[in-house]
Amino acid sequence: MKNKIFWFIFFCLGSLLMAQDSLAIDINAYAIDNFFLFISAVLVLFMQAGFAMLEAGLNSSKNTVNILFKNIMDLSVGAILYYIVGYGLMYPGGGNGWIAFAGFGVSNTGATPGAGVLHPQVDWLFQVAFAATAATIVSGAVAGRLKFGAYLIYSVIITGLIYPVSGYWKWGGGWLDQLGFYDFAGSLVVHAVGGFAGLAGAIVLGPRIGRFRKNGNSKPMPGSNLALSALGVFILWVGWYGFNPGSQLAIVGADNTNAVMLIAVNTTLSAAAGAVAAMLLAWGLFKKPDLTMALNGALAGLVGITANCDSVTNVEAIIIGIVAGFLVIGGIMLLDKLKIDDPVGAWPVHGLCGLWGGIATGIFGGYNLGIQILGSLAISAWAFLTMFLLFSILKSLNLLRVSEEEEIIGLDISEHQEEAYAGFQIFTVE
Amino acid sequence: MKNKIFWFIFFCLGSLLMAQDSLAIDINAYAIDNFFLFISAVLVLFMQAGFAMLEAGLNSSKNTVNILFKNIMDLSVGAILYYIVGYGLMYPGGGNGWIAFAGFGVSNTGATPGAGVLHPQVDWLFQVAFAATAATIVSGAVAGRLKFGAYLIYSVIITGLIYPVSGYWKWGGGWLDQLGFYDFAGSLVVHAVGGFAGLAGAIVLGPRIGRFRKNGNSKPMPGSNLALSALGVFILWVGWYGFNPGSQLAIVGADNTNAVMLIAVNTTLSAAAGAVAAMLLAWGLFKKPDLTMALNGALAGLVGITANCDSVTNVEAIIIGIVAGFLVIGGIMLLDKLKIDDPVGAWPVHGLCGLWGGIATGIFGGYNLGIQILGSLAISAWAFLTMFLLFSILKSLNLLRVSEEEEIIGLDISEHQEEAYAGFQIFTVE
Amino acid sequence: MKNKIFWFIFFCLGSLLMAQDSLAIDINAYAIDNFFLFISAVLVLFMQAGFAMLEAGLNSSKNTVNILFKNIMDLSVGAILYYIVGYGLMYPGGGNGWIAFAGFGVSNTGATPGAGVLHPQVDWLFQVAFAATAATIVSGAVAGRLKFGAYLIYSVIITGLIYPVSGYWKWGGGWLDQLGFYDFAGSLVVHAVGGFAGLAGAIVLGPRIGRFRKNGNSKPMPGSNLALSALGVFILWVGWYGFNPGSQLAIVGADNTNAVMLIAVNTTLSAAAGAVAAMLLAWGLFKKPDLTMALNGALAGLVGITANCDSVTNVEAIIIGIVAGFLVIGGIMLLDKLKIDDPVGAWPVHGLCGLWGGIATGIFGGYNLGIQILGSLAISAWAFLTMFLLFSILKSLNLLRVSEEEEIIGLDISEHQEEAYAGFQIFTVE
Amino acid sequence: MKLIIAIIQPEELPAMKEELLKKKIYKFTVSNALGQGREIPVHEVYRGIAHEITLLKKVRLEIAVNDEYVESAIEAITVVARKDGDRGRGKIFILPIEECIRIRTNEKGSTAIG
Amino acid sequence: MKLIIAIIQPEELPAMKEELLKKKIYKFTVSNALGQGREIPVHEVYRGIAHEITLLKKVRLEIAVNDEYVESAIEAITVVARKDGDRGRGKIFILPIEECIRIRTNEKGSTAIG
Amino acid sequence: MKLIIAIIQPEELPAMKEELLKKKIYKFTVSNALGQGREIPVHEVYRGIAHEITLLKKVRLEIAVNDEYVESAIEAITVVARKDGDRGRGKIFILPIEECIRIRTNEKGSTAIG
Ligand SMILES: Nc1ncnc2c1ncn2[C@@H]1O[C@H](COP(=O)(O)OP(=O)(O)O)[C@@H](O)[C@H]1O
Ligand SMILES: Nc1ncnc2c1ncn2[C@@H]1O[C@H](COP(=O)(O)OP(=O)(O)O)[C@@H](O)[C@H]1O
Ligand SMILES: Nc1ncnc2c1ncn2[C@@H]1O[C@H](COP(=O)(O)OP(=O)(O)O)[C@@H](O)[C@H]1O
Repeated sequence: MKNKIFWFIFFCLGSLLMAQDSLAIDINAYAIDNFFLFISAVLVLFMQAGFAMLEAGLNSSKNTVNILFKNIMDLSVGAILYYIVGYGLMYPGGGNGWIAFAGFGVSNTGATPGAGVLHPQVDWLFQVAFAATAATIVSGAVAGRLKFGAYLIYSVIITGLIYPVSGYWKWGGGWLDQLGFYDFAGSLVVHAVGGFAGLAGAIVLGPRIGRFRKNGNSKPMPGSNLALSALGVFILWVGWYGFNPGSQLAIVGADNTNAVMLIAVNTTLSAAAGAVAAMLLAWGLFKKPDLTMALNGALAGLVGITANCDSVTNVEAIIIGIVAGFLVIGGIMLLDKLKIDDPVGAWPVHGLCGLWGGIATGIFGGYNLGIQILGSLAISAWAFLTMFLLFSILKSLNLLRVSEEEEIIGLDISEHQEEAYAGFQIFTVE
Repeated sequence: MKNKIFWFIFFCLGSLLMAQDSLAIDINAYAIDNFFLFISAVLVLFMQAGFAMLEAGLNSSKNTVNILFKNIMDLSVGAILYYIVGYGLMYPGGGNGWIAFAGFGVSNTGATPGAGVLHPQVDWLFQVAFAATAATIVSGAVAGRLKFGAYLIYSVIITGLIYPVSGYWKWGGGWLDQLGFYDFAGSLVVHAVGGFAGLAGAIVLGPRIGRFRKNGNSKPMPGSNLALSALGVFILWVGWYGFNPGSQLAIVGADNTNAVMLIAVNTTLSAAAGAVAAMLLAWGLFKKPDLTMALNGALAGLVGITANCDSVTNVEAIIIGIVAGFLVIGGIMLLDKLKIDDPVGAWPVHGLCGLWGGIATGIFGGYNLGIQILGSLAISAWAFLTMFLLFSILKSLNLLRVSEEEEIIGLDISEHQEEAYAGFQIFTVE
Repeated sequence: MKNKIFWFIFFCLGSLLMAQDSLAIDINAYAIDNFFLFISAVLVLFMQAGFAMLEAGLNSSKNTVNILFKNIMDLSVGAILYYIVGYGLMYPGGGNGWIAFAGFGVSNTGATPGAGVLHPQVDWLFQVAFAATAATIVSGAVAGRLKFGAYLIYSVIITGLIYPVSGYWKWGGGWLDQLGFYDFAGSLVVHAVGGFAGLAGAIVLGPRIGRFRKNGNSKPMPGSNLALSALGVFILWVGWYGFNPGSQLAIVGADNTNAVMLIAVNTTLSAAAGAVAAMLLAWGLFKKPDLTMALNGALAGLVGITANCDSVTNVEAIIIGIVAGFLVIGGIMLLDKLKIDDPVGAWPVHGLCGLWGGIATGIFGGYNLGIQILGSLAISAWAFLTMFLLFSILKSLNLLRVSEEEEIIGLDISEHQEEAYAGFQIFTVE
Repeated sequence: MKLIIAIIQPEELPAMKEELLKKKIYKFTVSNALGQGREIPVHEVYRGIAHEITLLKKVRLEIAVNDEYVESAIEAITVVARKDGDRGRGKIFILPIEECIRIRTNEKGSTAIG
Repeated sequence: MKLIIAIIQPEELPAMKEELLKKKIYKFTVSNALGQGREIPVHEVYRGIAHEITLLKKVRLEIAVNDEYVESAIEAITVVARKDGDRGRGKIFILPIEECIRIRTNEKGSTAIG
Repeated sequence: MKLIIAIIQPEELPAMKEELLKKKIYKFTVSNALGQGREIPVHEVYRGIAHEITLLKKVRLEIAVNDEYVESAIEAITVVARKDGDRGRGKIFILPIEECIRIRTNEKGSTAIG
């Protein structure tokens, strides 16, 4: 009998140890997954620097302070707004599928540790980085003529309302998600929202003075610092390794680990293919290899692969990138034809290639093409129409565009009384 | 009997396997925690690029080479010095609470693997990144007039002696720690040390020629490249995700994981709130939205939250950021009133908001306010007084400040015979 | 008997649980190691931005677009080529030791999860980042006179053939590996390949017009944006934390964890020592502290430690860095004597200090010095000779160098019809 | 032969250029300058410190013409310049040229100018 | 009417500006230039290669004045310029102006100049 | 005394400088300018939009000399300038100087010029 009791105790201790082990394993997994999402969020936040440099470089030096300022503020204002209401609107946990609200702020209570369990705070961090990305895309499209105050209002609306609502449709479990629409990391939810919002802004604002000549020709307004633009693209490329792989939301578990690695490679290949394709097409069309086109091509490839990076093969990723690289040049030329002035190509890169990403998910990713098209158009239309409305209201209130004189002097002096490159001799004519 | 032996062996094997499992779990945890600290250290080291860009952009183009050079050298000289003596002074493991020394260099022997166990090498890496941060803060405050040699001497002293000693007081287990003073990631230990050392430098050096007019008015000396300054702030913001979350020193264990995530979000919210608050206050005061103020505001929020990011709620983090954003503008105006010339706002950002961070830890974080104030003042005073002494000695030896002519020509030519922007036409007058 | 059956079932369940635990532990380890390599790859890819900024800053403003373009394209073209053939050539898994081919593309099938098991996709990502590094080193050496088309051809050849072949010799298990040659993270395999390829390019191309005067004196051609160069070096320094620590290829397991941390610290110390040594030597030689020399010194230290960062002590790392810092200045002066024009010091940094890294591995790392010298020379010679051939062929086909007029106008206008700094007044004379 | 030096507002250059070409004045040289005049100074605030910039950005136009073109050149410039505001629209100075040489051909005098 | 062209040291501009204003000369145009003179060249070392920069940074001041102001303008400039060192403090050239036009009003002649 | 204003191609400056020094003309002032001439315009394409840059980069050389040096100065410039191509090699204008002052010494007239 003693014997049995001995064994029993022995056993119980063993089980206890085993239970502890299981717990410790879960705790490790919890640490890994949250760490992974945290680092991904940091990489995505770094993209803000990329956008700021890209846009500052592609615009005139007389608007540099303004564009930098818009970039830092859409992040700052966006973070506060997305904290207060945006997150609650985007992830209400249920709702009618169209709009719902979970409440203000973000919880700080972690669930039981385990693989794939995310702390609500890091989830918010990752999500806010995405919201800020969508918001900042617009700053480039409206550069050089939008009032600074109008941009702040826009930032509040997009991160507090417009982005969360369409985000809810898909990522929050709303109607698009229920339909089976797929957008892995946000070709539509993030990039098309930004791109089409920017398009609305560019249209309502009208072109910069002198951008389209009376004789119908268009006049280029060369970027003032392409070194910064190239830096911006490199930073964006790097940041995208948080954007796409991070969207797997977990790395523990062989499936997750494997998926993250495939996503990272697909992202790389599509970006590279986009850059090469855009360079070659531009070379053919304009008889010279054009740097800014190649830079836009890399971004186009990145946007195009965002919706489907987990669902396609490496070779398909290259094809998606090539098409995106072609599309972005077509998009830039189209806007030029339509006399829409989008100084940095925000719509061709994020809007058009965002759409392409959604559709490519239907072509290559194994998702229903019809639903992909429907969802892609729905999100794009939502962003375009609501922002068209917003910018039109601002216009009617005369809050939208600076005066002709202010625009010619440049927004840095007229809006901020500050120059970006003090001391440097700069010709702003021609 | 055979039976029993069989069971016994069976059991032993099981236990062995279990023991192996426990070991493997510990080994995983060890890898995660050390990986976490390593990546955090890399992010903090990246802040060096942020400081370099921020300061280069906020200063005249004729001093750009000099400021870049100071930034690369305080890291390089600092790393060597902190390796040789700094680390041993900061973490002597015991001592009298005021000053002690563990010996030269850093061990390379890892302890038994486990959660929260840090390899001494990665611990040093993380710590040296902090030391380099404290050191580099000063370069902005003394820009445009300090001799390059003097800066090297300063770098040796601060990373080899001053920073480690006050660091020991708190993080090394010295008297402030024993008193119950709290400074989670270094609002005081790092930022106030840098900020007050910079203040001492700015005072002993005196203002740049032409900064304060005879009639008592002050004359701005606009930064030459605000695009780089904005980039610098974005980089610093990103680097802060190593600075604050990394200071948890471990991510394995639900408490650690949860803390890291809360810290990351608090850091974000405070930075955003600081930027918004500084922009709004500057807008109100100066009738224009001022980019450099908003940039300083974001940094102010980051510094303010550094001491208490693990101890406050999200909403409190926003409040701390707002106050920091206000304080930094007040601090800049105060220095201007006092005719102290701190070209980049090193003291308002790191000194004043560092103090604020320490005090906020008493107000919001649940720590004893009296001790927080005492500790904050003690560390600030230590840095200020020792550095005041150092700069005064250098001054009396005529090693401190370049000649008037050299200053007017610019340190790039006079100290380094090299221009930062060769070929560019730059007006350095007015 | 029932008793026994009961115990047996109890046991089996226990074993099952234990087995599950072991599996879960392996899955965690798999996630950690792959995550580690993924982040390391991202850091190495970030180095592309560093090279672009470093080189753009060290060259004339009239060639800025060209150099940025080359940097973005060697990454993009390189990624595609290394995907198609490069990886298969470098890691054929067997072969005759000299050249072999595993097939096109990269597998997407993960092996059984476990510590140290790498998913083939992340392995490729890490490797392609290295290939792109080797490729991009050359762009600086041939700056200002190489035709853009020639650079694209070069990019195809180096990432598709030259780099993979010598990479196979060592890292793919080829003849150098079998000999016992050691090159931990690629002082030779990566840096010397790039550096010697660059040297070949610089020699075949000849110097830029005006670089060496008829009277035998050499004329400096100052860099146009040293702020970007300094930024580039900071970025490279940070990226190196992916390059060297990542080359451990795993972080799980106490040995791996410990190694990664030692590597990170050695990397830091060598970089710092290189910067300090180069600054001091330049100060002594040229009577002034020279920023670009200190920047090159930091890089020299990083290159020198790359081959042996896991095999030397901290103090040895400092020594290796000091020697590298001296060597890089010697190398720059040597090229100047030999009238070889390498605008950014690609050979002194990556070629010469790459060699030094290989040899230092023999001196300090405990490897056979003779074999280290042999291997170092073999790889360097391979890169130099093949690239000399390639550039010579391009020269004979008149595809290599732009016309004199194009060079004087600058490659930005003549090759890309685009300026980097539109609006800025720039004097390109003198 | 006269050298016409006009200090103008930068934003007016493109229109003046077109006007000059219309008047068959095809050649001129442009440089940038800062002008101290009696214009309303530009008000800047940098880090809380207000300051007035009285040296404002200008473009300096140099046109060498034969005497009979002087009037057309002046007209081309003045016709474009905005006349509103009460200050800062710039000046034209006319200086005598004694000789003009076309570097390419060594041609001299009034045929070299155009 | 005269055009005074002064090549001066950049750092002396602010003081000269004040001096000119004191002498009721309110209008002038400034541009930057590089001067080859006989000053001690600036010695630079770039990546180990020493070179001398003989084209030094200068400021070019253009002041159009009526004849009676010429002396005051010269004085304002010369009084400020440092006289130490033995080289490189610059030159003043005085050229005749035949006509001056205020663009805004088409005013001509000596009333247009100020 | 004459003021020689030459608008030249930027890349020809170094050679002209040497030539001037050879001819004992040691002092001159250089600034950068954009020239509208009849040269073949530079063709740029920016983001798919072609445009022609007709304002091309030039260097503006100012040399004040005593009358006897005018010929040597012209020669130094014209001898260096490339003569191929059919356009765009620049112009030289010669203006009278009424007075010249060396700021450092207040020296005036023809001795002040060199
Ligand atoms: N006497 C002058 N000498 C040199 N430059 C002048 C002179 N008068 C005007 N200018 C230039 O013309 C610009 C505009 O002159 P201003 O007198 O303000 O215009 P307005 O005559 O329309 O009031 C000035 O900024 C300055 O550059
Ligand atoms: N003859 C000249 N023609 C044109 N510019 C001149 C002439 N003489 C001097 N300068 C300008 O004045 C600057 C200073 O001249 P310099 O002769 O060195 O001064 P100093 O007469 O005091 O020795 C020169 O750098 C140049 O820009
Ligand atoms: N009449 C002029 N007035 C002012 N600048 C002129 C004049 N003629 C030529 N230039 C300057 O000289 C440059 C070259 O002139 P251009 O007439 O094209 O040369 P070429 O006489 O060899 O054809 C022009 O770009 C312009 O800067």
